Amino acid sequence: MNTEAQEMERIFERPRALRSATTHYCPGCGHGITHRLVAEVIDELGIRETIVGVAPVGCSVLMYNYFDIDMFEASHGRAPAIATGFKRARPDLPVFTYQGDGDLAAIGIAETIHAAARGEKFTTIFINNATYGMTGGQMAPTTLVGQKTATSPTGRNCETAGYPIKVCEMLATLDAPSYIARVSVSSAKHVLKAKQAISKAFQLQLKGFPYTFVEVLSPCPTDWHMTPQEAVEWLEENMFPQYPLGEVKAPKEGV
Amino acid sequence: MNTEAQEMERIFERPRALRSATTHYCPGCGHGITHRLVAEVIDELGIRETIVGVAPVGCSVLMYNYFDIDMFEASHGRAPAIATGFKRARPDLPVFTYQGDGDLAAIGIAETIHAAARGEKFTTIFINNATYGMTGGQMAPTTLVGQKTATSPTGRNCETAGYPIKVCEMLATLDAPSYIARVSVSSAKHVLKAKQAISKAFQLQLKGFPYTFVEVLSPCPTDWHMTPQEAVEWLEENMFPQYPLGEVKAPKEGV
Amino acid sequence: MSESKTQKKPKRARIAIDEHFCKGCGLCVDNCPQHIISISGTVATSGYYPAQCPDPENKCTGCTLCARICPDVAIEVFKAKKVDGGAH
Amino acid sequence: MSESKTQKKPKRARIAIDEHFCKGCGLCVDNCPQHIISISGTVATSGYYPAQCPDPENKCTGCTLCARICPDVAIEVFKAKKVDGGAH
Amino acid sequence: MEKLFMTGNEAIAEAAVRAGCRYYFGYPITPQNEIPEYMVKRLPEVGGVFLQAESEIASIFMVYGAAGSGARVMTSSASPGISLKQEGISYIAAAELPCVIVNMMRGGPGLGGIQPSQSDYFQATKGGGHGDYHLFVLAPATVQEAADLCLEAFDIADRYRNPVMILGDGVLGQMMEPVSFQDRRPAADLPEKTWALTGTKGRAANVVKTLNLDPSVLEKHNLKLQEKYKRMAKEEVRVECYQVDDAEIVIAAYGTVARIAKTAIQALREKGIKAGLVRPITLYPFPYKTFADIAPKVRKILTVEMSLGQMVEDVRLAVGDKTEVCFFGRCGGIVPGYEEIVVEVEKLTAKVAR
Amino acid sequence: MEKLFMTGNEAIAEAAVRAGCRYYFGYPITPQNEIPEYMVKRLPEVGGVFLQAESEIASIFMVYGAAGSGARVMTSSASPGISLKQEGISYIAAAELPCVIVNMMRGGPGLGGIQPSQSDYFQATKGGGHGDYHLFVLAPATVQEAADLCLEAFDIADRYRNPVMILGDGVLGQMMEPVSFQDRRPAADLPEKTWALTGTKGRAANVVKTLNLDPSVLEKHNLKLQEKYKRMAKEEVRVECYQVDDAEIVIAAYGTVARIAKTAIQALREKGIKAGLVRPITLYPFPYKTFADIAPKVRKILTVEMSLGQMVEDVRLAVGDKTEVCFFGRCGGIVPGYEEIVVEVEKLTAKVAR
Amino acid sequence: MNGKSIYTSVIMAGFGGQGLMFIGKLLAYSAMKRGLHVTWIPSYGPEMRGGTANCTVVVSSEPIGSPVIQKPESLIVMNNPSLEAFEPRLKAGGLLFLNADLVTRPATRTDINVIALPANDEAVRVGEHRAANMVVFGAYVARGGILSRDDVAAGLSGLFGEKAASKLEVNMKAFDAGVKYAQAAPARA
Amino acid sequence: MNGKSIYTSVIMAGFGGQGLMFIGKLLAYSAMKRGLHVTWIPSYGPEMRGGTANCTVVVSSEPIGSPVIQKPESLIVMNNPSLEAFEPRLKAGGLLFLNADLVTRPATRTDINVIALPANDEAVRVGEHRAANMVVFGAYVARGGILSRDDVAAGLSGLFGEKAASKLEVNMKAFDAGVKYAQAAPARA
Ligand SMILES: Cc1ncc(C[n+]2csc(CCOP(=O)(O)OP(=O)(O)O)c2C)c(N)n1
Ligand SMILES: Cc1ncc(C[n+]2csc(CCOP(=O)(O)OP(=O)(O)O)c2C)c(N)n1
Ligand code: SF4
Ligand code: SF4
Ligand code: SF4
Ligand code: SF4
Ligand code: SF4
Ligand code: SF4
Ligand SMILES: [Mg+2]
Ligand SMILES: [Mg+2]
Repeated sequence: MNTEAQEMERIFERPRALRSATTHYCPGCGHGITHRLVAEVIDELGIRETIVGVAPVGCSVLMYNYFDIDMFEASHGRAPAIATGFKRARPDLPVFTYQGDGDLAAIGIAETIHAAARGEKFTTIFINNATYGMTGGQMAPTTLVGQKTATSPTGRNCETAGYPIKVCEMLATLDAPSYIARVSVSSAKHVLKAKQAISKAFQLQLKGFPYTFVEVLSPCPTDWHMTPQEAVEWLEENMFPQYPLGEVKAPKEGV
Repeated sequence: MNTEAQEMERIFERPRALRSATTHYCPGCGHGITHRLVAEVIDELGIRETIVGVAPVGCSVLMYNYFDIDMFEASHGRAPAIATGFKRARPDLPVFTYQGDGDLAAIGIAETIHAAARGEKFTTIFINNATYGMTGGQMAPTTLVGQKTATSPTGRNCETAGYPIKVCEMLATLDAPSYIARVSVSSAKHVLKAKQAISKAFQLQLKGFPYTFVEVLSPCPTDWHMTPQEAVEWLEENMFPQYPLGEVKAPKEGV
Repeated sequence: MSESKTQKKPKRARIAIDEHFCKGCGLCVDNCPQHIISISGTVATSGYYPAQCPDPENKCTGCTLCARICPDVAIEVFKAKKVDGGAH
Repeated sequence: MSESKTQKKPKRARIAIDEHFCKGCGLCVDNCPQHIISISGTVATSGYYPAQCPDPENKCTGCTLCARICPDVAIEVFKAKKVDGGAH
Repeated sequence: MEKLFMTGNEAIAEAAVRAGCRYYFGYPITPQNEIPEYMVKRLPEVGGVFLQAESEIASIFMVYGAAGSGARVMTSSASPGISLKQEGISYIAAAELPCVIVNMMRGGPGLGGIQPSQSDYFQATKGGGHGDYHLFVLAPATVQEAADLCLEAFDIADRYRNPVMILGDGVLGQMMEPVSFQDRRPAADLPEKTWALTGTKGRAANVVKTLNLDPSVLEKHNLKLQEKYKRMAKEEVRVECYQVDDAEIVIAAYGTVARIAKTAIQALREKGIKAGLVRPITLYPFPYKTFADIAPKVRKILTVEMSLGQMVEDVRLAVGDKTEVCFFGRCGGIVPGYEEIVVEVEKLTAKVAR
Repeated sequence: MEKLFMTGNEAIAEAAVRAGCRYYFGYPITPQNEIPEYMVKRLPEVGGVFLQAESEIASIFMVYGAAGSGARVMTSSASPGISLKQEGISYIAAAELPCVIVNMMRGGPGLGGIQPSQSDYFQATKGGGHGDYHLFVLAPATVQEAADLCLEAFDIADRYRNPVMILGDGVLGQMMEPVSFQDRRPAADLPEKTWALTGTKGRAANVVKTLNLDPSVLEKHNLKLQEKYKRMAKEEVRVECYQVDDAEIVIAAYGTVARIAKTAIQALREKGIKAGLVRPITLYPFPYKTFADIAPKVRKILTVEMSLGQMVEDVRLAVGDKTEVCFFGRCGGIVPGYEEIVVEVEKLTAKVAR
Repeated sequence: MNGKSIYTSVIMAGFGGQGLMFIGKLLAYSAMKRGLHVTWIPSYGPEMRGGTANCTVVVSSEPIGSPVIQKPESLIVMNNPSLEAFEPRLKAGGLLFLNADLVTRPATRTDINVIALPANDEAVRVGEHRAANMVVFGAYVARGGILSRDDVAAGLSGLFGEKAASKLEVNMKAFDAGVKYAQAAPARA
Repeated sequence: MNGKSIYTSVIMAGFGGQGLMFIGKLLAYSAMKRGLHVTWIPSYGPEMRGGTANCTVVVSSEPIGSPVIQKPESLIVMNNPSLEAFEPRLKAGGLLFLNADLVTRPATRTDINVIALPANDEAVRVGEHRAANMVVFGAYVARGGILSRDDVAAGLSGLFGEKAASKLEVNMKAFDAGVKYAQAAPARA
């Protein structure tokens, strides 16, 4: 082993921007994967000592315990307003918000749309897990039609509860955002693409491009009442058709 | 004259749903025209005694003084929530909200999007006059780039204040709304089309179709600091290119 | 402007402008295809200079466009009844 | 499964799973193209049954896919250094 | 009557349904999620509607809309969510729309924590929103009382055309206790809702509104509201006095803390200390008179709250200089043990003895 | 110093800029629109940023964000808009972020009216948001004082890491008066903002947050806040006493009403009635001691407010049973004339004479 | 209040755009430059739409209590609705200045002094039809006795800034016309 | 409190999914059916994610003060973190019930009575591996002395409803195993 170790080099390790801390996330939760991707991008872009993040209220409310960067904790839904206030005061620092679908698409949709419409120069990472994870799995604006949740116990009924909101497509009707993409963390293959998108969003921000946005389809095994394996399968089978992956908007010029 | 009068019949008069009251609107204000259109449609559909309206906070806050129908006064931006609460309790009655662009597109954008996403069965009349009329002409989310207002005294700067929101196009990314159209009241010709759209929206509602929405491009001579004539000209010249008229979404089946 | 055009026709239609409601915005003036509405030079009790439509040449067609653009519902439009062999 | 395939190769790469972080979600198991990760039958101090990758047949390619899907950053990946004529 | 075993949240929801509430609008927040999760199943059974709103703000204005139809309607939330409803609550109070609002308080300020607290007393009783208005505020201490008061809350709301708040905390909401329900119809003598919006058929148009640009009209409206609050104070004050008659020291406490105080009082009496409890059940209108009457007879009043001192101001307003009012509080989600209260009272009585 | 002629709104805006405020976030509402409309022109001149937010909620959280950077920042609104900020205010207080919030009060509740009022006193001083927190509340009575207090407000905010509210009304905001500005730098002894978010370079990461899931930690945080409020009460109470020394009757009033009361006092003294005024300048911390000290020396205290009775509770808390506390109020946008106050005092002194 | 001290209050009311806010500010500003205490407060809010606009000015040698005045000592009225609204509030014995060109009905009270002047005509006569406000202001200042002509001229140039010397001139002409008118006109008791 | 009256408090803690909430409810519900006052309160909120879940039950012949108990009289513990968290809070002389199959470290206090039982094994033995909670509950009831076996059986069928007779049976088997164990096991003083 000893000799072997000498010959081996570590090609994958915990990013510097992530503390060596056990998260409170459930086994198989997409928050953990996305955290790591964001942290890797921060490392790769060398911005750990300048970036400021805004945590949402949702399962990831404690993300400042995991990221070794300066962070705000927002109130539920208001991360974009906080990021706006901060970025206006410190346009020299990179800023991102990290928000769940309840946080961003329900209570905070106004703040998101207006930050996007103004072209605020921060990046938003949007965790779409089709439910309110933290409060015990209630219906989110992104919950699929027919999906059972604590507040749609017989499945989301489109007659009374309407249809899921496609946030990327909605934001793409605005002029200001420079980058809008939807990715998934349901498999290693998708994780690689997700990281590319996140990296592109941050890079564009660093170049001064306005509002960049990455939606991450993310499993919530606990509130979907599934095993992690079932959860990723369910995600790909059911969320992919409703939420097509890919770049919805990107600057003409490549990065 | 007397004999002449006997031979003449009145082919245009004040609709029954409008009280015989002088409005507080400025000369040439589009609110007055749109009020009349809504009232005419109410008359024509015979729903004056069943319909319930929701007034916004904005120049038209006192519209219940002009309409002879049951009405709510909303808080700023919350008309869609009020209409939702009411319509859920009384699905048998036709309901509409009437909202300005500050009311609907700024403070109330969340309530609008979610009522639309749920497919609430009421009609929204959206007065886009590219400014906050009531509070003295501040910048609205619909203010054009370069337009001078009290809070964009050198003209809306897209670098710092972003771009106008195209509400119809944004709502059209949602599945539930059945009818979304943009009209103008800048000339008699456009007024005729505006009325058709408003009528269609109400008719669809009466047939049980979900969320119907008509955006009305409307002059605000006072806060645009123009004569009524200049205002309608400015509207057609500047707002038409930014806000294309027409039906953005309509049911396949004709009404 | 030609002789024939200004020749007086029988009154097919007319409008009534209610000075109490009119705010003198002038939109009717611009929207009348017959160009027969103008703004009066006399202030009304409302404080506004109301529109007027004397129409001495009976040009009004009863197209209602003035009324449809009027933000203050100040205009009523009357049209001659079609003379048919009816009850009158 | 054929003889040749199971034949032991030199260790090109390996992973290290940190039991302290692993929550036994099994996503690495599903994402390893070599199918060499499994869930252990022994509970860890965390209360979870962690993943393990004994890889006796040295199948690990160091593709890092397991690590990339791991929600708990429990996996490190090591790869044999390319032997070149360099300074070592 | 059959005893059911329910959480306070569920009991409130069930009581609301039995009181004729048919519309519920809310947004999830701990520790009251059992209310919406009960309602989503229960309301359809009785032809009612459950709707999860996009936010607390939307919820409270959905309540405004449904209440304007004359229906019985309710929303619930917890501290931060209730803060978001303040504008709406002020509007509902101004428009005199009857409805019931539940606040299952948790530790604040800010996001704070999710454990039980009573630190929204000021907000509930003095008006967290703008303007001279008041909620009617009920503070149940047991699951049974939560059910009973919720049944009444809808009548009170209708009688006074005023929003009623049920002010509980995480303990009350999460705890299961035995509970039985009376079937209760709306009181027979409630005023007809002639102001409700139902379409104008056969009558002049109704308007539900709060704007009065003419200050003299707005002042008149405010004076009318004030009259109503006085009427409530005259007719509706509820308070429980427990072992007060011979008490030398009285504990003032409401809700969860009051039940803990009772245990403390039992323990104190076993030690020979004559303690009693005054428990306001209506926090607004506040039982000023009960405290004022008791004040000259007791040596001290100890207000105990799961906050750092809020109701204590009302107690002091009630008693003036007639007795000393002391305070003991825990906060941030800590529920005081009865032992702590005992110690606190002993300290005070020791000083008295000196 | 040169006298400028400005509205209260403008004076506050200019003072803020001179105090080093570089960021303003707000949403239009009458009667304070002159603040944003001044700021949109003025801030770019000094390298600052004006941003009209999409709502009051967004504004207050933009303030949270900018304040978290360590910058001096301000927002302003009027009653309904301030209600919408309550959740954010509770967060800012919890996170201990310094900032200045202006409320130019108008008649409530609900949409109410747009004319001057003082009916948000409870909201401002007791905490309209959830949890045990307090704003530092300043109540200027003149345009000059508005400017002066605004200059100080930013220092106070920084010193205590606490949001400061300037509580005015439509009169103060709309009125023009002569005003002169000192140039004032931040006080030299302000604590360094080591907690600000600036990127982690050269130090451990900072977090601006309000959540403490562990109740004992949250309680500790609350006790720390409470300590701070006590410190404020010790160090920062401001109050003006006017003709109080020989007064038999004292008027308690703040802001606009206080200046009207001064005219009333002059008129009363001309009639031989010895009236005085105690004018709280800080509403929180409230000058309890001033009132307590004065109470035994006067026959009555008449609290006058443009509300139906809010500050009167603090006055009563201050004086206990030591003197009678009466109340006179107008509301809904009506500004009382000094003549009315004179009549009211005469009524009270007549009763005293009996 | 007492003999030597100065105290006066005036409400100025008319349609928006008639320049009443301006002459109110001019009065206050000029008095401030004289070292007096002043307050100026406008009507505000949506009632301005199409309706009347008004402002209240108080000038005093002592700090001013209320800037909001129930019963002003003087009243300047530039349209009918304003006369309707404010005539009843004028102090008994107070001065009412009317622009007779726009106010078409007479004042009804008999316990006040009315100075009615054709301000529009006078303004046109001096060559600036928009200066009717200055004509009435001239009359007010002439009868008010607090400001001198120089005070007003100084105030005007302070408000206008340097560049507007011509504007200043025509406005002062209108002012003078008002002064003359007031001195000539018999005040109806 | 006094001799004849009943009062007992217990905290039950372990991982989510181990059925501790359920046996807590079962205890309270069965006692309620006996006419006693009961409260049951769970831990709640996000700390449940991956961490421990617990509930507190109080049973009393008198109305119950606090449902939140600082120092419970008994403690049921089903995993290591729960032992860590709650052992210090057990009343001196109290009863600690441990699922020895999952709690791998011994209790440290010496002033309490520990009943450790291999609940998982026993559950497997009776044919329902998920019924370890009922095994421990059996031990608790046997030592707690408030409920009879019939009370528990009645409570169980009340909570399960009619349809689950078979479920009832295997659960009572597990319960009985626990009872037996408790009666046999020497309590460490
Ligand atoms: C104002 C307010 N409303 C509600 C809540 C309760 N709450 C906390 S997180 C949350 C939703 C979380 O869902 P989401 O944003 O989708 O994040 P996830 O947990 O799924 O990652 C809610 C409703 C709150 N803390 N504050
Ligand atoms: C909560 C709240 N915020 C702000 C206001 C002030 N306000 C009243 S109307 C209005 C905007 C009106 O603009 P818009 O909605 O476009 O209507 P318009 O007057 O142009 O028809 C604002 C900001 C208010 N009344 N309440
Ligand atoms: S509840 Fe869902 S989103 Fe939250 S930590 Fe668990 S798996 Fe992740
Ligand atoms: S301000 Fe504009 S929108 Fe308002 S009434 Fe006047 S013209 Fe109409
Ligand atoms: S009806 Fe037609 S023709 Fe007649 S006045 Fe009106 S617009 Fe002109
Ligand atoms: S459009 Fe109407 S209000 Fe305007 S001038 Fe013509 S009649 Fe008058
Ligand atoms: S690095 Fe690749 S081959 Fe090796 S264990 Fe991980 S997934 Fe399997
Ligand atoms: S993916 Fe990570 S947490 Fe999940 S089993 Fe594998 S190593 Fe453990
Ligand atoms: Mg989610
Ligand atoms: Mg508008």
